[in-house]
Formats: sequence, C-alpha cells, structure tokens
Amino acid sequence: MKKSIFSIISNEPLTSNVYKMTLRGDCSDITRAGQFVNIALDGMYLRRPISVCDVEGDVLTIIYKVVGKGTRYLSTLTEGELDILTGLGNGYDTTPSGDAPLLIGGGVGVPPMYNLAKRLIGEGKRVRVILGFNTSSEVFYREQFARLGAEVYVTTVDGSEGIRGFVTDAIRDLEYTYFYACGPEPMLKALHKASATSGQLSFEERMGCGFGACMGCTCETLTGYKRICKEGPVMLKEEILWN
Amino acid sequence: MKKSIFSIISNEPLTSNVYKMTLRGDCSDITRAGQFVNIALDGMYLRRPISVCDVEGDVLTIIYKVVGKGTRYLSTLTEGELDILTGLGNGYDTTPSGDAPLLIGGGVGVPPMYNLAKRLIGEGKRVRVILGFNTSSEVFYREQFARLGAEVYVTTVDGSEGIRGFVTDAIRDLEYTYFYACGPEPMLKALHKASATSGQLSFEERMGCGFGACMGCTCETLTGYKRICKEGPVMLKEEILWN
Amino acid sequence: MELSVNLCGITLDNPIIPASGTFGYGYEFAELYDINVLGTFSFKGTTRETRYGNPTPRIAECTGGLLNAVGLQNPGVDRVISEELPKMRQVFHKPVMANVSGFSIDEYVEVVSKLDKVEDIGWIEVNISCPNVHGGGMSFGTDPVCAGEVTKAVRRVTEKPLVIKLSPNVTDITQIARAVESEGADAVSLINTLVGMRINLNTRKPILANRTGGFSGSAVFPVALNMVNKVYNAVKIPVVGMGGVSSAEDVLEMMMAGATAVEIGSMNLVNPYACKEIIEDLPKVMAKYRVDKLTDIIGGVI
Amino acid sequence: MELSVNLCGITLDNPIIPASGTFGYGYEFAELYDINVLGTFSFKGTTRETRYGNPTPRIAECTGGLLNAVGLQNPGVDRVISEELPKMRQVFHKPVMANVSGFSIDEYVEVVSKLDKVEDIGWIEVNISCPNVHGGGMSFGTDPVCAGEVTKAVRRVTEKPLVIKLSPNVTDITQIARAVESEGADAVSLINTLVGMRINLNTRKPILANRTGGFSGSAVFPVALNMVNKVYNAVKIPVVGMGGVSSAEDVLEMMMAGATAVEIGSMNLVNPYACKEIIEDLPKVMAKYRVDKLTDIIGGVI
Repeated sequence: MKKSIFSIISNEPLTSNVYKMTLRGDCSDITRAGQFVNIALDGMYLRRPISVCDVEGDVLTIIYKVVGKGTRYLSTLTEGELDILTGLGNGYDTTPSGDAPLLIGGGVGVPPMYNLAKRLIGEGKRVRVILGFNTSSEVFYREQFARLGAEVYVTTVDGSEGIRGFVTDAIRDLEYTYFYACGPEPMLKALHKASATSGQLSFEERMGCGFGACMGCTCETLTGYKRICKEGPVMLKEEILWN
Repeated sequence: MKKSIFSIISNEPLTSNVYKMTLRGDCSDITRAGQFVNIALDGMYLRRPISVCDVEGDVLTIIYKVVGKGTRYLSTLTEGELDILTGLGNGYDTTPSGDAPLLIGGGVGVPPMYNLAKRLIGEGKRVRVILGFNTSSEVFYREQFARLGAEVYVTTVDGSEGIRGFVTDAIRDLEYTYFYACGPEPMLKALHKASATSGQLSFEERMGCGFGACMGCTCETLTGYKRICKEGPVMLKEEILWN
Repeated sequence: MELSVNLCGITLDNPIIPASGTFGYGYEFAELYDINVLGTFSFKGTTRETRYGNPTPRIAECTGGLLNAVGLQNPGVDRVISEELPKMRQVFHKPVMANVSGFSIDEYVEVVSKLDKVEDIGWIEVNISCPNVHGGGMSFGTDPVCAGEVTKAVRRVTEKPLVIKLSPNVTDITQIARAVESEGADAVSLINTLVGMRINLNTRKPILANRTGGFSGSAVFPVALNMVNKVYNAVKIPVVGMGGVSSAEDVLEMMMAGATAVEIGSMNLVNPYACKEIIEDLPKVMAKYRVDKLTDIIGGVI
Repeated sequence: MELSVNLCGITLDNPIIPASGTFGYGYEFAELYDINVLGTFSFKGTTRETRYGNPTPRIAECTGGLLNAVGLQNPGVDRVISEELPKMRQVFHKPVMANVSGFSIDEYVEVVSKLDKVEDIGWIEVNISCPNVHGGGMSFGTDPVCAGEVTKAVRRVTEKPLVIKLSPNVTDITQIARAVESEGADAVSLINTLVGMRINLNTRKPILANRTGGFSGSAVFPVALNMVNKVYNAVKIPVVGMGGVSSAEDVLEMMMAGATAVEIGSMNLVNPYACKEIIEDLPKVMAKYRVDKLTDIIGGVI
C-alpha cells in the first residue's frame, strides 16, 4: 500500500453513467490486475474504493459508475489532485491460468479485466473475454479489449448487442483452461455454478478503510474469515461460501 | 438580502496574512458601506461573514485576514464560483456625517472604510481617514484611500510607519464633524471615549446565520437588544453599552 | 404525487417544518420567499418573561454542524402574542406551531394557557430539553417522571395538539417518550440538540461564553434517525423527526424511520432557502425512489 | 518541547494512542511506518471465544463520520495471545493496551485473567459500552451498578492498570465514571461510539445488516469534548479522551478539556498515516499555542 498524490489527466463519460478517469502518480505498488485504489474526496468522510482498469508507467486508469454522492462528485473533476491509496487488495493470480483463460466482466466488473487481459496476453495466453451488460447503450471497452488481441464476446440482457442473455449464456460453448470474473454477486454466483474449470472471482462490499484495519468488509469462506479489502477482493472458486 | 453565485476574478495577498479578493456577481443588494457578505465554503458548516471593501457595478471587493480554517481555505482560491449572501447588515448612514467626517479603521476594520470614503467624497464631503496597524508590514490600502481624494493618516503601534501609537493618538489634533469607525473592540471602546463628536461604530461577533434568524450574535444596547448581523454591525455611539 | 401529511388532526401540505429557533417568527424569511409553501413552522421558544439569553459568543462551528447557546432569547409570551404574532400573520396564513420553554411547571402552564387562546396556533410544541439554561429545561427532559409531570400539567390547560420535544441526551429516549404519551401528549418531536463543547486554543477558554451548547447540523443525522426509529416503535402517537436533516433525501430517510413530519433546523441558518428548496426537490426525489404518497413510507423501514 | 505523559504509572513518549478496532494488532500499519513512534495503541477488542461479528454490510458513511457494526470480530483471547501478540511483538516494542469485551462478568474476568499474564500488556482497557452486540456490552456501560460490578470483578484478577471505556449513550456519564472509579478503575477512556442508524432509500432497509451501529468520526468531537470535560471534573483518576480527534489541534483541545492521553479512532481508517502525522505536527502546534509541556495543559480549560 502507498498513499500518494495523483494529478487528474482526463475524466470522460463512456456511457450515460460510467466514467473513465486517467491520473498520473506513483503506481509502483499496483502489482496485479484486480487490485483497487481508495480515493479521498472532498466532503466525503470515507475514501471511495475503485478497481484499477489499467496501469502504464505512472498513468493510472480507473473506470467507475456514478452510484452516489462520492462518485457523482468524482465525475465532475477534470483537473486537480487526488489523495489516493494504491496497491490495495490481493488481485488476480495469473499463475494458474493455463493456455486459454476466460475473462468475464459484468457492468463495472469489466474494468479490472482489461489489465488482466493485457497481462495474460503478455504472458502469451489465448485470452477470451466476455463482457456482460443490460443493453447496448451500456456497453463500453469492447474495442479496447479487441485491440489488446483478446477475442471479445458481448452479452446484453435485452439482446440489443451481441449475445442475448447473461454471461453464463456465452460461456456454455466455450472451452477454457481457467476463468477470472468480476461483476455483481448474482452473476458471480451463476458463474460459480456454470463454470467448467477452477477460477478466481472478485467481490464487492461496503468498506471502512480498504486496507484491512477495520474489519468492516469481512466475509466467511470455506478457508476461514477473509477481509474483502485485504485477503480479497479476489477469491478462489473453491473457497467461496455463498450465503 | 440576496443569495447568488459570484465568480472569483482575483485573490491576492496585501500583507503576509491579509488578502484582497475581487468577485463578479449580483451586487444589487449592497446598498451601503459597512454591510457584509456571508460566504459558503466547501467543508465548512457555517458561512464566513466578510465586510464589503468596495462595490463597482457587478464587481465586489473584499479584504480579509486569514484567522482560521475557513479564511485559510478562502485564501487558496484563485478561480471558481462562490455561493454568497449579499446585502447583510445595516451599514453606515452617511446622512449625519457633516462636512468633514473622520473615518477610522483598525486592521481588518480598514476595508469597509474604503467604500464609505468613496461615498462620502462622492457626496462632496472632506474626508479624513485614520488607518491603524501594529507595524509597517501590516499596512495596506494607504495609497488607495489617497487616490480617492481622502487625507490619510497612518498609525502604527511600534512607530515603524506614520504616527506612533493608536488611532486615538491621531484623532486628538483633528477637527471633524462626525466619525465612522471599524476595528477591534478595544479600539472602538477607546474611540468611543476619545471622540469629540457623535459617530457610528461597527462591531464583530461570532455569527450563526448572518441574517437575523438564529439570535447567535445579539448584544445589549441602551436602546434594547440588537442583532449584530441585522440591526448592526453598525451602532450609533449613543446607543452602545460596554460590558 | 401526494406530499400532504396529517399531524394530530391538522393537514400539512407537506411535512416540512422549520424548527424553533432557526426561523424567528417567519418574517425575515418571508422577505426571501412565500413561507406559505411550508407545512408549517415552529416559532422561537417562548417563555413567561422577556429573556435576553446567554452572553456571547453563543455560536461555535464544528465539523458538520454548530454549537449554539442562545439561551432562549425571546420577548416573553405577552409580547410574542401582542407584537410578534400580528407581524407573523401578515406573511403566514396557516396554523403555526408555538414552541414553549419553561423553568418550572408553573411557567410552562402559564405560557401554554396564554398561547392556547391564540386561534392561529395549531400545535403547541413543549421544549423539555433545551440544554442551554442552567437549572432549566434539561432536568425535565432527562427524567421520565418530570417529563410526564410537565406534560400532564400543560395537558390540563390546552385542547390544542401537544407536541413534546425530547432531549437526545438520555440513556433511553423511549422511556421519556412513553412517559409523555401516557400523560396525554399528542405527538413527540425529536431530537433536540446534543450537548457539546469547544475550546479556543488561543485563550484556553470554551468558545461559548456558556461553556457548553447544543450541537446540531448534518453531523447528528444518524443519531437522530436511530432515536426517531426507536421512539416510533415505542409509542402510538406520531413522531416529528428532526436532527441534521439537510435534503429531500434526508426527509425520506427520516420518514421511513418513523417521522410523520420533519423539522429542519440548522440548515436554515446556512441556506435561508433550504426549506423551500427541499419542498421543491421532494417530488423529484419521491419519483426517484418510487414513492407516490409520503404517508405510505412513514415508519416503512423494513 | 515535552510531549510525554504518564498514564497510570507508565510513561508514554506522547499521548497518541490508536483506538481499539481501528489499528488491528498493529502489523498492517507497521508496513507503512514505524509504529514505535506511538505513545501506545489499543489492540482489537478481545473476547473469550472466536467471534465472526455481525453480518455485512457493517459500514455506513455519514456526514463527518461513519457507522460501524463490526460486532467484535476477533480470534478469541487464546489465539490473540498465541498468534496475534507474537506477530505484534515483531513490530511494536512498548507496553501495549489490551482491549477487552464481554457478554457476562465471567467472560470479562476470564479474558482479563489471561491477558494479565502477558508481560508486554501495559494497560487493560475494558469496553463496557460496545453498542453493536445484542444483549451485550451496552447494558453494563449504561448503568452505574453494572459498570461498577464489572470493574470490581476484573479488578480482582489483575494488578495491571485498568482503563474502563465508557459509553456516551447515557443521561449522565459522570455517574458511570464515578461508579467505576470507586470500584478500582485506574483510568477511564471515553467516548465510545454514539448509536446511529442509516436507511438505504432504494431498498428501504437499514444500510447496516445489524440495523444500528456505532457512530464515530470528526462529527462527534464536540460531544466527546464535553463529556471528557465533565468526567475530568467528576473523578480523580486520569481520563483518556477520544471521539472524532483528527488533528494535533484536536489533541490539544481534548487535553485542555481534561484528557491525559488521546485515542485516535476513525481517522486511522481514512488516513493510515494519521497518528504518525499528528505526532509530527504536535511540536509545531504546541509552539503555535505556546505549550511547552503537554502535561501543563491537561484539564487546563479556564
């Protein structure tokens, strides 16, 4: 974990309520895809945890959805500096991926898949990515994944783009050696059941500190109690205990 | 009273801890010298009451001293918008000034004298101004008053500029028809005693709302209880009750 | 979209009520907007005699709020009736809520008796919890027996709806609420201010001349919300919720916790248009959270 | 410039103590800075058995603070001693403050007896006020008799300095403070969290799975300061002040109100370097307010 000051480079909407922000600062503590940063915002007591979409040198990219006061405020910033904790969470382990890992992102679970895809492709893996949305107007980053060299499948619940249905409808006919997922809990639960291989899933919870001090985000797993912010947010398929 | 949005034009230090800010906005409710504005600042629950130094069309000038969190924050702003209540307080009545009024400002009590001097000079009066400070490095606005056509006397406690001593040391040899004063309470008390004519004195108090609703700043006078923010901040010499 | 609520038999066009001590007798605010858009308002705390209140400074800023130790400054009940209410009538044409404080049961009774005869007073809100006055209100509001006695005494002298305003500075606010309910209160309002203090580091004296004051502002909202919910579940009479309410969202949250109507206090001091803006925002926020009638959500937290 | 203070016979290099539940067993923070710069710290609340705590969500944000309903998650006293404290010892070399919670006097006694034998525990802080656990801590801390009984019982099984941590959710905190003082407490620490609640407008459910939680953060500072001052004037034993302290200025204010040492809680969650930065700022702020020795200002408010 590192606490440092980032300067905002850009902040633009990707859809009606999803924004992409790039910032310049010390990214040296971000060592894995699937980690998150925790951003201090004026007027908000707690920091806002946001997953890392990408890191290139000292440029950090985050993609976030406007869901409350904090993210609404974040969406209004186009310049200035932010106090950010980096290097939080365990992130995805690429070691067990095999040759042909499958990456599945749902909604704002899509962003962490980007850096993960980049890393896996860099390791010479054949990467397929399923991006799940409700409808075509919500789709983002399809081309960016394609440009990395990933095979991209999009699903929309209403069928307005790509495959009609849920991400689980897209994985059925695919063969893969391992899977990585991030998205809403019902999606993760469905994937947990539908997936043919082992995998890693990333979870969300309301956090206090984001670095393991307050025990605000603990969950029970088959291997004991884990802090989503510290031992998580990424859990192994085999340890997850649904409640 | 009017609540409106002002945009910051400039914000510059006049001394090591006194700043001058100019803003553009609706100044139509500022009708007298000696009134104040009440400024909402991010992260502060209460607004900050600041006396009006000058108004020209839609340009408002305020001069303020950095004394706490709020004014320290204010001093860092060089652009952007501020939510301001204008037209607060009774202000100085120029009617009884006579031909040769004397204006006395001490420290951050100097700014309201500027617009007052301008108004009185505009009414054809012979205006003399005494500006009281602790030391020469704290002196500001001497030339600005001179440029208006006022006769300016500066006093410093340590004698490093102008007359050595307090403003009361400067008024002794002057003849004047009426006086107007703003400054710290000990100065006002001394002037109340030392002044040869009737006059008007402006007071300070910690305020809640600044517009008469909360009764936070009430003081007792010989003519009953007065709210510093509403029936004040300017009091007639004859009604003041020292405690 | 239905905003009206019924408080003790009187219909309010909406649940928004500026709280006592933050709205004077209304006429300062009437210069800014037509205050008849309000549900009603609770005017300044009224005592038997003229009170100057506490020495200044009476105000200290805090994170998310302020301390006040105004100390019930008011011209006394007779001049309130003869001077202030006639001025109020020129700008406000709905039943108003009178707020009463006292330092003895006799005083409460005398003030309430006099206000009982004023036709346009709709409700009498009895402050048994003002924390600012030495030997004053505090004692009544922090003991269920005393709180019950005040209620019983003022109940005898008025038929108007009685709203007892409760102190949060107690171990169990539901005990006090049940005590005043059983002695005939028609409603309770809560929370009054929390006791707080600040020190001036330069002078090493308390910022407030009174040493301590009442803490209010958005900072107290979660404490208020919890107490409103607890009291809602403990009594059958309506609850008027207050404490840090600063937005239309906060109003919905307070109503879901159990409030039939909502008082807005400190926010009036920061933004004089706060109540008007909240009333204007309510329909939008109701639409967002799929609320058709405000009365549907009272105490609706699952 | 003298920052050291003496708490129950043990010298602290400075009065800064991260509060229980916001600092774990120290080793997460030790990755960020040398935690031996601290006066000491109070480790996570310890119970007899392993506790998972409350279901999530356990955290809700508020203006100027947060609600938490963690519910005393901890591995239980035996594993604290066998697993956590050895890890702590690798990074912290000063007497540490153990924090104890319980659901019965027996449990308090058993946990304190076991911790009493751990040499590097300097003080035992007994939490009689945790508001999160149903039928739990709350009852002891809100009644002077129960608070006294817990104190008396744990006093019998330890010679280490006993710090009783008090709940602010009471009518008169000085009553509780006097009760624990008379049963042998060596110090009191206050305030624990205020009870609060928030509702999710979308789901119409409380944000916290536990419905209510403990409110802390800068918002509670004026309430804490008042209670610290009241208790300081009511007892002879030292007071450890806490509640919303967020800066070196707040530390001075808390000490002037009566605190011998100052615990920092929520601020650690927002800024993991908070305690380090406050310790570094203290000499500057002391100079600004002309304080040579911190012990000179304890209870110094005029």
